[in-house]
Amino acid sequence: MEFDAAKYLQDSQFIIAELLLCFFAFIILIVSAILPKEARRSIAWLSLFGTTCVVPSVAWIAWQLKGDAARPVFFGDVAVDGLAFFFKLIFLVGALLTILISIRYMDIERAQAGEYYALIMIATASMMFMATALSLLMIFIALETMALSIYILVGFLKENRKSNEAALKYFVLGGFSTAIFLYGSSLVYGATGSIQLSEIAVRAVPGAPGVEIAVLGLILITVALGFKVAAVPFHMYIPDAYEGAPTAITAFISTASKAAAFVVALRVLLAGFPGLHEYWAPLVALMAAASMTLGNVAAILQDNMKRMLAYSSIAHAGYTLMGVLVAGMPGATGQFGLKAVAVYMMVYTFMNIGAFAMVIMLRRENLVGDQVADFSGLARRSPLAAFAMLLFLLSLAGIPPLAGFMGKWYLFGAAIKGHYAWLAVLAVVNSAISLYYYLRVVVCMYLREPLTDEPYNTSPALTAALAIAAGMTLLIGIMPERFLRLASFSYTLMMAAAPG
Amino acid sequence: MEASAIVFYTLASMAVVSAVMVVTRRSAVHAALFLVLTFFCVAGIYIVLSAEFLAAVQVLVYAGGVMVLYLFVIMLVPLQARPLKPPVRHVAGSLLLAGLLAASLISYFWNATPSATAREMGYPPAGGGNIEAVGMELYRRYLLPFEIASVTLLVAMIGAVVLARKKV
Amino acid sequence: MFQGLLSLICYVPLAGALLILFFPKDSKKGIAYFATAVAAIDFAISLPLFLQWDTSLAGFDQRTFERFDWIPSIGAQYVFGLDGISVLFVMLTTLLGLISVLSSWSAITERVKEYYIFLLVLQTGMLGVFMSLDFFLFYVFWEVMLVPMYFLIGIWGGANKLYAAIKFFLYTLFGSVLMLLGILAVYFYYGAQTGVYTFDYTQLVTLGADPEFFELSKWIFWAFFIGFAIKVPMFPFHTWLPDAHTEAPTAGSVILAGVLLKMGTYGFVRFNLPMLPEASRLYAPYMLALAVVGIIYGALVAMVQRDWKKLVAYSSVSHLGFCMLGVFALNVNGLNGGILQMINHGLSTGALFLIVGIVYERRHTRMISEYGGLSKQMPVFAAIFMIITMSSIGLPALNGFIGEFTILAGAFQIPSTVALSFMGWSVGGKFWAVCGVSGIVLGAAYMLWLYQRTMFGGLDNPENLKMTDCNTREVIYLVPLVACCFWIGLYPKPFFRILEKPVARLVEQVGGGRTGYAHLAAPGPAPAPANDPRAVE
Amino acid sequence: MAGLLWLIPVLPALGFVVNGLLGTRLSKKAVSVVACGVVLASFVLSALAVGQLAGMDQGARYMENRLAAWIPAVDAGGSSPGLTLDWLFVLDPLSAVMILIVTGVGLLIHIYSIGYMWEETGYWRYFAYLNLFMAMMLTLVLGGSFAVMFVGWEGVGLCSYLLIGYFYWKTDCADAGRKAFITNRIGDLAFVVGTLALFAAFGTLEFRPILASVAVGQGSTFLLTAVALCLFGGACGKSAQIPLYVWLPDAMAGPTPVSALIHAATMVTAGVYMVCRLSPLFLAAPAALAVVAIVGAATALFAATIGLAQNDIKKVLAYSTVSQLGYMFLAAGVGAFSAAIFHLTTHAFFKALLFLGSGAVIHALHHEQDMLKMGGLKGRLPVTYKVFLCGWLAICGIVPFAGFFSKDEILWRAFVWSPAIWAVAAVTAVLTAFYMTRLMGLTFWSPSRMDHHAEEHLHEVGPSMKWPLVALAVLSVVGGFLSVPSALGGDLMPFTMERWLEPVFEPATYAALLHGEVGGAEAAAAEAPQAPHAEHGAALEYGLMALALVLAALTMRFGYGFYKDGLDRAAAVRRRFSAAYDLLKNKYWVDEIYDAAVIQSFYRLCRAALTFDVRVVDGAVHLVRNLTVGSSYLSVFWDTWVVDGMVNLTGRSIRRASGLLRRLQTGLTQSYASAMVFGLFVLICVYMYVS
Amino acid sequence: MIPASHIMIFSMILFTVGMLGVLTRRNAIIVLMGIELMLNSANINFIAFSRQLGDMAGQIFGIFTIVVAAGEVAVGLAIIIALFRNKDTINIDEIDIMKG
Repeated sequence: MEFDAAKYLQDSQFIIAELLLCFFAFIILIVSAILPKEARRSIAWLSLFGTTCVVPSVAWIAWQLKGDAARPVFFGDVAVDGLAFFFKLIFLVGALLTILISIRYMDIERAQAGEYYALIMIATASMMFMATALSLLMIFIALETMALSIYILVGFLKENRKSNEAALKYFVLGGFSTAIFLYGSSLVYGATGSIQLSEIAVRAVPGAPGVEIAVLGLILITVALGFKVAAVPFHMYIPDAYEGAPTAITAFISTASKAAAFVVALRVLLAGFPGLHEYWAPLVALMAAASMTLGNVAAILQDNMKRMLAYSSIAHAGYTLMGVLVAGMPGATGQFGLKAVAVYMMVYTFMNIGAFAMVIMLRRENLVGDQVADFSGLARRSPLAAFAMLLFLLSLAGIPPLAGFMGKWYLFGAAIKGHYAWLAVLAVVNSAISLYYYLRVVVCMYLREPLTDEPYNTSPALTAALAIAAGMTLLIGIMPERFLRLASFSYTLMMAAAPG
Repeated sequence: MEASAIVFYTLASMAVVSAVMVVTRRSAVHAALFLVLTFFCVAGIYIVLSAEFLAAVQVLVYAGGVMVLYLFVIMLVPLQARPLKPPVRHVAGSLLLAGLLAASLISYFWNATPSATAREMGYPPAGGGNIEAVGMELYRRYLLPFEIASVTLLVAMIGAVVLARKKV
Repeated sequence: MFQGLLSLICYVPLAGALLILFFPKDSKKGIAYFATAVAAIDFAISLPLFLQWDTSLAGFDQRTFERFDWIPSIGAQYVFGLDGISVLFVMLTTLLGLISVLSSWSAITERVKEYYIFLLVLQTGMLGVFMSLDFFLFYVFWEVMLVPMYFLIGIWGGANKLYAAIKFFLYTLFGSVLMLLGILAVYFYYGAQTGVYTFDYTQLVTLGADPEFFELSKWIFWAFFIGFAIKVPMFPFHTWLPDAHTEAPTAGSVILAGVLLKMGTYGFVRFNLPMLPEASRLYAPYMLALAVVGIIYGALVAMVQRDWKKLVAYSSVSHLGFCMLGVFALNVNGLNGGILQMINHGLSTGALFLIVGIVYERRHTRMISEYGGLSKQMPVFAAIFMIITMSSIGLPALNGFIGEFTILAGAFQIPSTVALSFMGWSVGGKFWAVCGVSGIVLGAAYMLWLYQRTMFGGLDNPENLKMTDCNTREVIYLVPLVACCFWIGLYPKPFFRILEKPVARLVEQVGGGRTGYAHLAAPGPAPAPANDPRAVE
Repeated sequence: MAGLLWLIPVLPALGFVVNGLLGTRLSKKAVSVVACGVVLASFVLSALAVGQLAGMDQGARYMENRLAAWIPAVDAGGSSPGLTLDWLFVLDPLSAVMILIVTGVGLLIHIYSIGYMWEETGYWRYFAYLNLFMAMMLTLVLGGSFAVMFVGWEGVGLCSYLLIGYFYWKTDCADAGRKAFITNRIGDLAFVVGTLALFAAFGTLEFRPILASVAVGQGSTFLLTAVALCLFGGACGKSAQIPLYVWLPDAMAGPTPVSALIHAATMVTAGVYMVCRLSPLFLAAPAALAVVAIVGAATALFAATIGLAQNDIKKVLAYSTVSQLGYMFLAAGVGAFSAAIFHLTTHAFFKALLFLGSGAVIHALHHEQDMLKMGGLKGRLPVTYKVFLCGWLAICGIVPFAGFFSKDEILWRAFVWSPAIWAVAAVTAVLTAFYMTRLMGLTFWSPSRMDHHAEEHLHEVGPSMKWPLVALAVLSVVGGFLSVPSALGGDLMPFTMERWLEPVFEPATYAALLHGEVGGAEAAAAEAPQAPHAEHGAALEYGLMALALVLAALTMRFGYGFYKDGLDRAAAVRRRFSAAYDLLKNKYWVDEIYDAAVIQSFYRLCRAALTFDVRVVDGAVHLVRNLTVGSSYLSVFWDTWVVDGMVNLTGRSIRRASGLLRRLQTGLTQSYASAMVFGLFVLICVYMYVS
Repeated sequence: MIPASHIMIFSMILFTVGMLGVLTRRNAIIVLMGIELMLNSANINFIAFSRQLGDMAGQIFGIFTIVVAAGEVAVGLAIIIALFRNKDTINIDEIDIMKG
């Protein structure tokens, strides 16, 4: 294989977003080492600035793609395609909103640090690599970089036992799943002789020699991905990790990180194992069914808001897996499924971060504020915030005309279109169940008297984040066309990109 | 049986035995030492499989770096303060679960087409020594992952610093 | 001439709600007056629809049509349009909307601002349901109104409001998500057949003539059925209704009974019959059986209620059973009567809830045993209540009779082949009608007993001595309803004229003929509807 | 004139509107003027209309006034007859008789009411209701289709309800009103079923087309019998026949003029009117007609026996009314429709008279209705006594009072039909004579049993009450000559009701309507069932007439002797036959039996339905919810038993499981890992199963 | 020569043993060691297949695995230290304040 430095540099333009993120992360690390403790807040704004700078570069890739079909770069390791582009946007949005809601929160937690923002940005960069990865190696290394960053972020509140505990649990189980992923990858490598998804796709077809081993590898990889997307029964760490992590990070991992996991799942299953759809489809269907049911059922009894949202995120992962399942089908059906996942991840990012932002708003100096009961009387004390939360909750429940409904519409539509009627029925029944616990929060907000009169924790950044999340939740619900067009980019998934 | 085979089986059985010791020794220090032994055995197997560079990395990184880290932490944390006895039943359950999994995997391997599993080992990749080959691949074909790996290590570094130091 | 009028009607309440946001919280009166003005304007601008309606149209009136692309990606459009059936419901909604706002002036004293906002948003949602001709849009409106209704019950409701509100929301949501699946199935089937992915009702409805659609349509029928039947509510999906009605504030009950329930029956008429004609015919015996059970069962349970509102709520179950009986008679009389009865029920049951509201406001109890002898204290109230009672039990010359009688005439035309067979026994044909007729006896029984227990007898409870008769405002909002009851009872011709052509076409679509079961005689696709240049097909 | 028929019912309705809306602001005088004025106008109008009708040829006496479409004809692609209803008013000889009775007797009772109700609260309300009743009753009789008739049919029911419950603050009044309405509704149920069955069969609800079709033999006998029975069911409700008669005696709780007008003269005869109106239909269903006759006879006898033992003066009259209505149905059942209508007419006169007379007594005694507390009024209330005497003679059937002619006509026709029925009718006549004589005796002849207070305030009726009484008394005396039987020379009279009504009851009349289509009036007439004409066996008829007369006279004489001196003899008899007396006194316990058998079981059914609703239907919903929430606990179970149980395997985990039942997750990292391994294992198994 | 299946079974045994360590040991550090064992077993596979296929990718993968494993150990041990500071234990059984 010839190495052409010029081409290498030329290819680098497609990872400029990742590079920029890493660059700003380094700058932040350096600056935070220099700056006095009191001035650390300004680092947050720096990171915000940096992340914002990245947005045009991602848009630039989209512009690049316009006249050109999707293409693989870096020896076929990195994809430049619509799927990657769209998910990169999601990660960026997730990161931006996370930084916005972090600033005041980290003050309250007394954990303001440059490393925090740097890690968020590095994690974002790794997610972007995940979204573009076309080989098992790239997936592995990017996944691990992201995972390591997140372990640290989850445990960032060192003085907080819950944070420690969450970090350890997340880490141990994450390591466990990494090992499983790696073992699976090695089997796939052995059976197909390649770590490039495109080549695996060619060789991992029913009847090919050694395909059983490839399937075993696939199952192991599926387990690891199931862990990352929080699918039952690999979900167990989710409630604890979500509860213990700093709330802003919970928002981040429940949206951006989950989206990254889904995009990897799409890449692996669609680009790597399209030929084995008949084998992995039942597994994914099973996981989807189990996740949505268990997630919703378990959420009913939760009193802790973060835990409830954690279980709800398990349920949402279940819904989204329906999309993954259908995405593996040929033709227009598959495209529909793919778009469903993309749309859902987009809307989920806004509404879920919005919901967590509300939890942050309730975090006061001497009040943890993550119980459902803490929402009592919100409507009376802050009607706008309550209304925003109402939007998020109803959107999560899939009530039109909010963004969540568009997402659900696509997912249910995918299930129907893919002839998974039983799954669709289960999903709609589940989404009715989910309303039950979302309404508990609504009841608290609108029908109960406030518990304390301690002022809410608000800051311009948090307000902005809430406004953006609420606005988008509403906008995507009412005027979804533009966003759907954007999501249509994800059609151009490189199904079997040859190494370039 | 060839010499390499004899070496392989010997090292493999040693590795398995010491791995079992790792997970059964009560003392963390003992466990760490057996872990080193396992790593050495695995490194030997790498050599048998003509991956000399990897064997070196294995020894350097694991036996050198990782082990020291482990031992540091073990010393830092007064482990013996409390007896850490795994409950027998728990172990039995885990054994059962692992056994089930292993059985399913083994049955898998038996059932799988021979071509994938029973193939004889081939020859080392052509072109110079192993180190050179690895180097060429790593710094040309796999340059991007390599760069990312540097970020990975940076993250690990930040993590170690942030989490292990006392105050923010 | 109606260009843009529908959107205007639909969004005036929403705009009003947004404006109310800017009112200071304490100006309770100002908010109430403003909301009333908004509702009145809405009613006023919807009047031309009814007054200038072209009764010669069988399809949708192109003058009312509004069509824009909304979400081209999925083929969802913003389509508003009315035909003779929906225009009546729009009128009912704007009228009851105005009345319910009027009825809230003194009933609501807490969180006034939010209250009127929710009430007005609710109205937008309901109007949207009746106006939209795009399935997607329809579903959006269908769900949108759940939320304000939930709050109306949950915040301003009675003692058990939370339970009732959640039950209402969950129950109806459960139905509507299943309906969503049905919608999706129709959408994808049509897309696969024609290559055009659209939610446009006027296109999707042509599936009714597609013989291959039958197998799938059987499933879709049940998906729609659950969605609509819960809303109607048909036995045995009715249990949310007594709770919701009982706990809701007066205006909420009025809207709930008057309009919300009609959305279910409207759904059957609008979607199930023309789009799934064969399935509708196939399952008609089951629908008829449930309708008849609902009629009798609702009445029986109403008989022994101790709670005034609950009694009225159960009477709704019974009355809506009549509507369903008419609709699934699948003939001209049945459908005419069924649709008219929906309007009638909206008027008379709406009025009944207002009546309960008037006494509730004075005494804060709904227990029938607390009242008695009110006639003496409140003669005007007693007279209006009597008229509405008579309307509700179907006294001739009042609206209830016209509806019920037409329904029963239709039900008597159901051929004997429309029957349920069980172990060699076959029940059907006129049996449904005869069972339905028994409802009018039972209706008289519980309504008169209610009237007697509350209005007659001695004024034994000293609390009741303090009761005052209806004030002017109360009379003002009750009188239009009473007038409408007489109007429909004595001269329903305008309504029948509006319904005539659409219903005739509906019967044709569903399988036509005198009995609605022409397929039994001569199988074959329904003939293409006549070309009417002004009607949008 | 035909074009103004609608005014006949609308005028009283106008009175209702005026009095109803403005009643509180008008003086009592104004209210009376309005109320009586509209009825008078209506009466005049009716008279004019009937006069015009009489001027027509005998076979062509028919006027119709199609006012407007009610439920318009709807286009249904040409193939389907939608329900079409017009506001159609029809005047023919039958409705002519009825409107004259209704407006005439109604006018008298309105005038009577002025005096009777003057002191009551809600005077205007009373007259408003009464006017509304007139409107509805006139709609009923003028209605040319089932639907219009049904408007009146239900409307009079409503007015009856309102007027019975006029003293709504008295529980028994309110109860009685509701009982009346609901019992009527049960009849209406049958009525509506019959009506709609006719609609389903013939596609229309107008009388003439339906009767014409029936007259030419369309419609299966089964259908017609079923329909006729259903319609008769409706008549049973309205006209208080077995088994639905129970409401009428209770209805006496209303003001007495109301009882006279609604529950004696007019409304309760609506059933008889309806059966007669549909005579061709009933003639085409002989079985149904036989049922009518038998039910009528049974009711007549049954009610008469109950009347023997009642002490409430109005109750006696009420049972008498039920009995007389039975007579009318008996007449209709044996095919003597004109006799039925004739008896209806005379009954309207004398029963209204009797009720108003009893009203005068009650008024005089300050609302005392118990005859045991009356007596000796003969001298104290001379006018009342005299008019009462007329009524008594009329109802007992003494020559030449009204009752004699109508009753004998019925007895004779019954005998022709079946001597057994005649026997029942004759016994009834004897019983009627006895209980009426008992009433007279207890009220007027026997020594006074009034308390001191009542006696002091005793007063004779005022003019507004007196003159209506006198007018009715006159009518009771001479009313019989409206239809003198042929045997007594009726053919020589210029007018007999039988001749007047003949075309209405002749199926051929209707068959002729269709002759264009069916071909030839003769053919039609030949096909049509014939109205039975009794053969005149003159000697037998005279014999029966004399027998009935003698029996009645003897009974009256006996009764006079029995009661003239007080209650001692009656008490002796009562002691002797106490069981029978109790049975009659308690009206055979029918109310109680109904209550136990029907009403209580109905309520049980209702309560069962409620329980079912709460427990089963709603319970199912709750069950689903509980299952969901429960399975939320169950997932603890899954985690602790399956996941942890895999790890811990034994009893310890079982003990822990119960402790952990409320916990979703163990919180232990390693059980999470176990779950993952387990999941992996499951996935592999699934794959193996799939492949 | 050694059959590939033998190496696979060997690696699988190592994997299982490592997994057992993760599942059974209460000492968080030893749990970490278990994970290391599992990672190593995967590596053995990669090397073996690399040799068998005559393809360098496997070896490269192996190198990256070692790098990542090293990073994980660093982070993992840091987490354990932080936890120990707060809770005075590294017994993984006692780390269960969040559950349910």
